Amino acid sequence: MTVKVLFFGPAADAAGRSELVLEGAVDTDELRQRLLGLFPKLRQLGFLMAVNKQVVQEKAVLGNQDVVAVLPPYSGG
Amino acid sequence: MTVKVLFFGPAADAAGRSELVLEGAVDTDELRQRLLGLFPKLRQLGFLMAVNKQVVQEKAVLGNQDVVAVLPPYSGG
Amino acid sequence: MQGPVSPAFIAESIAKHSVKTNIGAHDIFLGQVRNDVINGKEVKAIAYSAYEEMADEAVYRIREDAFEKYDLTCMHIYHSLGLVRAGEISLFVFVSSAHRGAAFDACREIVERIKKEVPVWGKEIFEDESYSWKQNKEAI
Amino acid sequence: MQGPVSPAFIAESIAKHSVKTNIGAHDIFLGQVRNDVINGKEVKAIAYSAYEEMADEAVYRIREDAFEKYDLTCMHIYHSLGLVRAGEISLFVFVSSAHRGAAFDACREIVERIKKEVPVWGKEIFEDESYSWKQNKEAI
Repeated sequence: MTVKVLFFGPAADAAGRSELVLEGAVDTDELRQRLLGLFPKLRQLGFLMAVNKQVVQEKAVLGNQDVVAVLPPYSGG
Repeated sequence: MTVKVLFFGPAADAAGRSELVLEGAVDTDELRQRLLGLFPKLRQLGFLMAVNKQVVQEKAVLGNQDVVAVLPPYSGG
Repeated sequence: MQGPVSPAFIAESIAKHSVKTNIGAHDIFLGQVRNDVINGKEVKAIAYSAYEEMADEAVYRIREDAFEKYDLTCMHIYHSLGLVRAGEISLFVFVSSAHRGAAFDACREIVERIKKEVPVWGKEIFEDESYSWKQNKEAI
Repeated sequence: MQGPVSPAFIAESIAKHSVKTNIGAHDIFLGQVRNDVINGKEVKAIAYSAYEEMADEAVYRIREDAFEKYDLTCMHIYHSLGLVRAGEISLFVFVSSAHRGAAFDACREIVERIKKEVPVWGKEIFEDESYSWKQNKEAI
């Protein structure tokens, strides 16, 4: 099972990339921990995650081919 | 002692003129009564008066050469 | 100003503010003449008249009060006099500030005060050239 | 849209509304890039990026909600992507209604929601080409 992770704005800076394919993440809590381990700079940034363009506030189970976006605080306008 | 009366908007229609010079009006209450007598159509209109460009809400004494404006409800914008 | 406020004039006003780089927010209100139907007849234009000297003073006071009350960078107020056709713009209020709260608050307050305090009258002219005097919802 | 919102584009948008003669009020919000000084360095431009598909959905939802909640005639929302220099316009919200209350209320609410709900990020670029990420006052 793979998910595709997209990094935006300052999160792309912190991860040094704009996307990443990961294997075996079962839910968003576990994915968050793996991302923080891989890219410690994400810690100070703070971010929400969107699964298939829907922001998830609580733990969500991930499915194969899901697209997970790492969304630091927005700063449009 | 004379005052100059200016009529604006629908008040000019009601009075059939845009200005008028009147003799002997001592205060705005008396002037209002004379204007209503001269131009009965002003009655249904309702209006404020401004003496020398200052709106007067209560009775004001008039001086020679004062300019009194008859101001129906504004409808700008 | 005489006649309607043109979109080109509004664009020029906006463009002039690009040198003021301390501005972060503009709020612009535009009043447009509606083709209201009154007693079965459609408004095709409004002819505005004013007690001009007193109107200038009223606008000046509204400006001063807004600058006093809100943290604004600049402000421009234009009201048409003379004929403005349905679909054309008769009022242009342009308020700029560093942050959006002040621009929003001030713009709205200025528009409300203009309607209440500035001696301007609109004569609604119908297709058959007859007319009636416009009545604002919040009259004196 | 790519790059800044031009005053000419705003003028065209306004002009297009003259055929909609049931409109009485427009409220236009413009966000302009400020030359803020951050740690002693002056912002000369902001480069905007977005999660575009999600941003489109968020803007669509904001539009629908506003039409549902307020009595509006029309509404247009444009946010710049890419480089916008200090003094240029990056956000254009244009709300029209028969009466001014709805346009004012809706425009302000839409701007607040855009800032909160639309996944856009601004990278503030300084004179020496270094940068920092913009932080909105009301972040998530």
